[in-house]
Amino acid sequence: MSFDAPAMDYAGLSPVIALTTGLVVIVLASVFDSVKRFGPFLALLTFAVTAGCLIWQWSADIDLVSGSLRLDGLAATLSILVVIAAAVSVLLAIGDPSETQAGRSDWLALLTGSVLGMVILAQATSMLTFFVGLELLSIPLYALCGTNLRRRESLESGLKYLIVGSVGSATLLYGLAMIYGASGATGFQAISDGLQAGDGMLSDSLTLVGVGLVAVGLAFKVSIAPFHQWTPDVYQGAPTPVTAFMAVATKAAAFAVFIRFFLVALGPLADQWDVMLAALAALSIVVGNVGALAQTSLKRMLGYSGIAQAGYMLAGIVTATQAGVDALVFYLAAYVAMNVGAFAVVVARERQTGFSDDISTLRGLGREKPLLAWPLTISMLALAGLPPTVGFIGKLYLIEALVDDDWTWLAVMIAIGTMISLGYYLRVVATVWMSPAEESEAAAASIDTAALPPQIAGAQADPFTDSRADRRWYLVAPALIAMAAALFFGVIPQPLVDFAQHAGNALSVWIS
Amino acid sequence: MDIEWYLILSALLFTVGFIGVLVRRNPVVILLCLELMLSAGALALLAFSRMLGNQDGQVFVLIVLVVAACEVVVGLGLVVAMYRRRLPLDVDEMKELKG
Amino acid sequence: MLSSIIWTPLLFGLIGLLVPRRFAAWVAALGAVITLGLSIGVLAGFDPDGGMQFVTDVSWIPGLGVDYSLGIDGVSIFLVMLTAIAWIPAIGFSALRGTERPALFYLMLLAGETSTLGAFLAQDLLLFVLFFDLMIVPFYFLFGIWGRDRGGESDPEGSPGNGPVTVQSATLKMIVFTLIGSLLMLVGAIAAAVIAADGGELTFSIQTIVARGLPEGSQNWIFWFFAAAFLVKMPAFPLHGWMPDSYRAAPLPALAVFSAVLSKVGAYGFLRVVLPMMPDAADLFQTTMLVLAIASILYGSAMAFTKTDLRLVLGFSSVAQLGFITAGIFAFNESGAEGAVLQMVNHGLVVVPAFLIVAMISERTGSEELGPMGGLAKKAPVFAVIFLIVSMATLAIPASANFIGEFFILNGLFQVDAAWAIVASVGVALAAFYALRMYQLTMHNPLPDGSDSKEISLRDALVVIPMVAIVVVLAFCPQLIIHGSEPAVDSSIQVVKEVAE
Amino acid sequence: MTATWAWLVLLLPLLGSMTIGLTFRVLPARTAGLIGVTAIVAAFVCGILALIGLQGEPSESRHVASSLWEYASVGGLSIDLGIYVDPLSIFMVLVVTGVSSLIHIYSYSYMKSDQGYHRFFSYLNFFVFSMLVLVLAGNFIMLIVGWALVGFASYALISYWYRRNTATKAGMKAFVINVIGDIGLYLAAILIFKNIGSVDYGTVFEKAPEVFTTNEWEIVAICLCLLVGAFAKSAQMPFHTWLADAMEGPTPVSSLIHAATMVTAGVYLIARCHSLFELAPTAADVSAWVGLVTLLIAGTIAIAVTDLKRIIAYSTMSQIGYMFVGVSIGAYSAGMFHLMTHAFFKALLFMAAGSFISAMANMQDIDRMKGFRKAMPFTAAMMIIGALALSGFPGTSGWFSKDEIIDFAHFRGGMYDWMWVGMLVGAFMTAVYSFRIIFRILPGPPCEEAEYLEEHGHVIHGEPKNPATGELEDTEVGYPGEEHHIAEQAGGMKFAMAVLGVLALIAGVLQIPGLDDVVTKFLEPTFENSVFSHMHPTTSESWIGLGEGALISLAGIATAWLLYIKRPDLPVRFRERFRWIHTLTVNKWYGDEIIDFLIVNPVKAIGRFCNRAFERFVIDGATTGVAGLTRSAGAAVRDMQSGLLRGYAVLMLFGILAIVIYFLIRSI
Repeated sequence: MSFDAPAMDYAGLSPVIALTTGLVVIVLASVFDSVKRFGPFLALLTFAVTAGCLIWQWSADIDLVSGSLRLDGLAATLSILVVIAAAVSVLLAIGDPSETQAGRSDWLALLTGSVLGMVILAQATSMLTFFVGLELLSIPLYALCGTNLRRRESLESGLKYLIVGSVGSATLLYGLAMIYGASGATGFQAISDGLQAGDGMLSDSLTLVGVGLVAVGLAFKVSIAPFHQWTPDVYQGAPTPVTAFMAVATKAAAFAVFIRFFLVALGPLADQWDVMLAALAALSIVVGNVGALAQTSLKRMLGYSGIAQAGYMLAGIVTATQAGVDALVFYLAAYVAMNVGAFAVVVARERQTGFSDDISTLRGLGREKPLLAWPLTISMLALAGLPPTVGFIGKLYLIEALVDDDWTWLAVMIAIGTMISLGYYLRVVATVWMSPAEESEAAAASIDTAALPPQIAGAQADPFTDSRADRRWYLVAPALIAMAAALFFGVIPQPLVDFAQHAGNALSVWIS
Repeated sequence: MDIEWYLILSALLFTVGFIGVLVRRNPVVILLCLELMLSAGALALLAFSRMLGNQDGQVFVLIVLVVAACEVVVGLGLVVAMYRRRLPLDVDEMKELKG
Repeated sequence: MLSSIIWTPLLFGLIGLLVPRRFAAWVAALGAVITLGLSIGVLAGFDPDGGMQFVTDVSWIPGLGVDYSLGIDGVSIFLVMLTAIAWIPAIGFSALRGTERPALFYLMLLAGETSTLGAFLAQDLLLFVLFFDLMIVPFYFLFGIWGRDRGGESDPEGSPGNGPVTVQSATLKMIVFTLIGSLLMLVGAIAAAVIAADGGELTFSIQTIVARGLPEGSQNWIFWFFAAAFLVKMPAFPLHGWMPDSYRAAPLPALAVFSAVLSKVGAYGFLRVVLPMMPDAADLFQTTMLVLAIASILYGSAMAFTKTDLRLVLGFSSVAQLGFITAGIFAFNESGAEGAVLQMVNHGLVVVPAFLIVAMISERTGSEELGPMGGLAKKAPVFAVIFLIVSMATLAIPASANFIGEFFILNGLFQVDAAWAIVASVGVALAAFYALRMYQLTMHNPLPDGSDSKEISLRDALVVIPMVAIVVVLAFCPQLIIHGSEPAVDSSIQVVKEVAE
Repeated sequence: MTATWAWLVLLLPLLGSMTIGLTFRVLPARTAGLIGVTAIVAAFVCGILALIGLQGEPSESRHVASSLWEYASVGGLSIDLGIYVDPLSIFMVLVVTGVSSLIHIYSYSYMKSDQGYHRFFSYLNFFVFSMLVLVLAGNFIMLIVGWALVGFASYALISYWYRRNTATKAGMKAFVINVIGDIGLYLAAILIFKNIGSVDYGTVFEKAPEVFTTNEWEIVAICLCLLVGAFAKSAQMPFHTWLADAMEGPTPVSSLIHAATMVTAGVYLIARCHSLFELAPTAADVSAWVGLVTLLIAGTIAIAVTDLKRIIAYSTMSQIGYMFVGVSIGAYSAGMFHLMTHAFFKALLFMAAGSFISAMANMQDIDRMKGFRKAMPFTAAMMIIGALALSGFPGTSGWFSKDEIIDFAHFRGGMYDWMWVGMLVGAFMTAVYSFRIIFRILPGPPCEEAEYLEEHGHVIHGEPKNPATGELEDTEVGYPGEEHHIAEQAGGMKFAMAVLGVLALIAGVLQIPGLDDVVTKFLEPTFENSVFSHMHPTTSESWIGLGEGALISLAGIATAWLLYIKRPDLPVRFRERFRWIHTLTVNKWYGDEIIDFLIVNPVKAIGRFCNRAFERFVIDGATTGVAGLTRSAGAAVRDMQSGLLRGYAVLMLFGILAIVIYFLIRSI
């Protein structure tokens, strides 16, 4: 009996392999104390190798594992974004209480696992890999959210995320089952063929309910209203490095599969679902923006802002055109730069002020700590979509795609949402630059004493506060690089446009 | 027997699970209910698989079972962590984060 | 050449960050002067009949069809000159007094100049929108960081006056209002290009879009998207809600250029973009726009003579003046449009010294409220005369170039319908009242206790007198501007004129 | 050559003004005064040279247009920086520069102790420049420029003592009313351009008869718009209220601007545009009737009020009313002649009044003045000459000029006979109020101030008070110092008054009916094309008219003598008997109040409404409303975010149900 080994394209699988290897090494390293402290370097190395593999396979356009995965432009671009976000959060986690309490290697292993899930998700072209990737992404994240064991909020957010997330997963699964039933297939291309071949399948209630449930599951992952409610709570409760990772990477990976599933598998049904997605997008834009208005917690505000931003991005899928996908990917890339800048500053500021992410901790920042103030300012301007930042070009791209496909009303919604969003983004800028610093000086002074080594300041001092956090390279460098990127791509956006179009071109077979 | 009955059963399971999530306060019970919801999906997959006569659905179900187990493990881990910090095991008490 | 005009200010602003703090101001001033020099160079080589000149056109974001396309014609050249001129006193005034955090201040101020120049020179619709949006950002910081909170002031007649204003709320209001318009304009701009391309190659070149033309139905809504942006920026009644608070909170040198130049971008946009691109809609909504313009004139004037805060008097007088300019543009004839262009320049030139004078007045009296002021002319005849000239130019006394501008606008309006001109001319009388009131209540009447009548200092004179001199020179030969801009203005309104007929 | 002289006429006062203005820190006060005087006298000389040049031309081409450069030109509307010299403008140039020269000389002494000496002469020279721009303008835009600049100069000089609240208020009033007049001219110019396609005098007057038919609405509209400008500038009803308040300015200013020159600009305008007005007889009649009403009402007020300068101001209004009637009914040269003689005697009256007021330590009330005959004999004599000329005493210049107008109205007959009657009544009142002044302040026992002057040889030192309100004032800036000057002691003042006195007496010889008619002949080239140019009463008719005038004048003087010398109780009894008449007239027929009620208060109310109600509730309300709406939406979103898991699950359930139902509906 001859064994017919399936053909494996190891080059195509190299990113997944690199991540898996890295994961194993990190887990093993936790056994040896002497290697333990190099955990972050191992993780960074893993991500660097993964990124290297992705770049190596940049122009690949191949099906892998008998059509369960597909490494193409879309997968490559979004995986790169995920890896970048992961690398940044490794840096941000250095010295973070969550990392220390959970055990550095375990924390990093969870992170790497989640990244692996995301990379798989970005490549998924079958329901199986879709579901596996999604769960591989989510489950470590649930755990990561709860890693700051000392803080009640951290545990609360982990459990909340887990429960609500599982409801979402179950809904998604149920929807997948229905689509499977309707199309008789699990591969995306096969689903599409099945739906087109089947008699009346395109408007069958089974199919459509399945589409709806899948949409709910995905909307949940990318935090689209009304499935958004976990977002602010989890963003606020989770350790900030985790939030930073989650905010950016989850969106990137989930949008990758969102694009693929809806445009490839459900492409024939585009006329059925576009209005629903448009309505969800509009709702998110409104809910996210108004919800963020009066928040005092920065992370919570960024959570709501994430809901709104997800709404903008979803608009790219609504168009079901290549331009829409390009715009979405462009916006995601921009979103990475904008959010990394913001979260890096939040992390630094948290460490300085005894883990408060209240907006008032930013008072007088512009005068005293320009290295934190500028990245935060540029991030906020970019999120608000003001020139000369990449945020403006991102919105421009989205609006252009929308108007081009006759979705002008949705473009106007984006415009309206942006106006509302100024109310909270600029509040941060105003606090940084336009509020007197006296109070924050006093606050900083009191914290500085608290931040002294325990033998002087007493037992109650928090061992994780770090009065010099604004000068730690691993916090400041990501912030500055993100700021530079936000400005650079705001002035010279073409490289990023090419990047985004690389993703869009991968789908050119399926969409116009 | 028609496939409808299987689907109705799975829908019932899904509903029961959802209602459980809605009404129960103990996180452990809620985890159980989540299992129910996932099982509902699994049942539907199985039914369709049989109806369609291909194996994809059944493979899918296997994976779903594994995933469900993982989910519960992480969930229980968090519950234990809360218990060790002597936090109430009641989802209604988990409202530090809101607004 | 045009690129160097645009980017020189920003470059010097950045250099200012690197040099020691006390040189920052002089680097900035040097940058502004070089910009003016370059602008004069362009003016020297400018041919009024040559259409679009000094064209730069390189692909910027090919993926989106956006080009970095610059050009200058008779309409923009004088606004560029105005910009280049107006920034010098604003910088000089601050430089000679010193500001907090100078490097940042001048960086923002010069970034503002760069973006304003960009808006005047952009020939690509999206580039225009980008610069239009960009303008507000540095001013947001300027107003926010160097502005100050204002307490509530009671009206001398006993009724509640101006409420308290915080810098934060004022700047937020300003930027939200402005962006309401400009984001809609972004949508409108993209829609215009997409619809004009009609499946062909997408380009945002203003000239191409104009040449391709837009269908009448689309013009109607795109028109309002653009109009919203421009009317808010000016500001025009009833979209001026952001103006009073921002004006009260802003630092005066920045406010001077803001009021003088940025408000003109809106009017310029009508002339450059709206009329050529959407002639049918412009014709359709001519009456509406004229009603808005006239309402701005009357409302602005009425507010200007009731307000007691000097900044608000000037602010609302700008509303009225911009009303005249809008009315002139929407008269759709040479006289109105040319008058509008002339008036844009004149108003800009007058407003800069006016706001700087307000700064000097408040130094002398410790207040910007007209109620308790007076008598400042006592020991300051030169100061008084400078302010008198500025006030007279503000009220467009005949013999000032402002008069010629206003007269042409009225003449243009009259050709549309006598009623417009007659109602608008009420604004002329009211202008006399509020401008003179402003002058009298500060300079004349007895000097109250606590005020110090001090002659204008040399450093202030150095800044203000050149501006006043330009106003005076223009009074003798407004034809300089008219001659240079007439062919371009004619071509801007050519299409709409044909439609209107 | 004529044009060059004319440009020089314009240039010299401007130069004078600029020189004084720019060098005020270094130049001694007297030098500045000398520069001012010299500039105007030189302009007068240039004016004469221009006249000589012009007279050298043949009568049919006796007009010169010249332009420096293109001022502004758009879409066919081409405006040159140009002048137009013809007999009419030269006539005005000579009157303006001539009287100005004398008043400058007068001011040189009168303002001696004033601290703002430089400012005064700079303004005064600037005024003369503006007035010359007005009369020499070559097109309607330049006319508007001059028109507005004299308004500005008038404002600056009314508010000259700017520390006085009354002075600044008066300045504001004058300026705003004048701007309203300017707007009339704007609209007229626009209408003219619309119909004729040009604003140049030459073209407009030439083409007007071709373009318009008589009394076509457009030409009537043009003329009415022009009249708005003319009425405002010349203080005719209902734009007259500013003139009396304008007496807040220093007396030389009242004399020059508010008596001799600027306020007569309206007359000049109508004469200049006579070819338009002849096409619009309706508008001309409006103008004539307004002039008539003004002259009568102003006459009654002048009899009632007691402020010396205001009496003369109302008399000015009244006399300008005559001129308006004159130029409106076609008596162009008579109107212009009256303009000239009025400039002489009214300037003289003001100068004399200024002298008295100085002697009274700034008191202007004639009730307080008495017995100055001996203390100030020269001034008294000049005052009497002025009053005689004003009341049209036979032989004086006023007799010839005023009665020529009155006579022309009678000559035209018909409706104009009513005007004739009205003007005769007016002439009677003129004589009464002129001599009311004389009989009140000259004869009788000297009052305290007059006695002091007589005894000590210099003026009494009074507290610096605001004559209008009686408030004490500081003297630091611009206020006349304690050392007041009177004509009795200052050579310059004496000289100016003497010259004007002589002119007021004898200028009539220029225009003796049937004998010389110098003015008529000189102005003939300008009014050649007029339908009235060859219509005038015969010599004998004219002399009959002059006889009537003489009688009326004498009767008026006699009445004044009766009322104020012989039976001083009569006016008192009259006042008590007919209190309402007195109240009405002494309150100036409530002109200010009516205008306040009709225009000023509504405008202010609208302003207040905008500020307090509209801005707050509508504009701010809309802003805060929208912001509040957004904010409450935010609050709703946050409230929903209760932190309770089951709440989240419920919302998810609703979301799922909504989507499922949506698709189920679609699938059906």
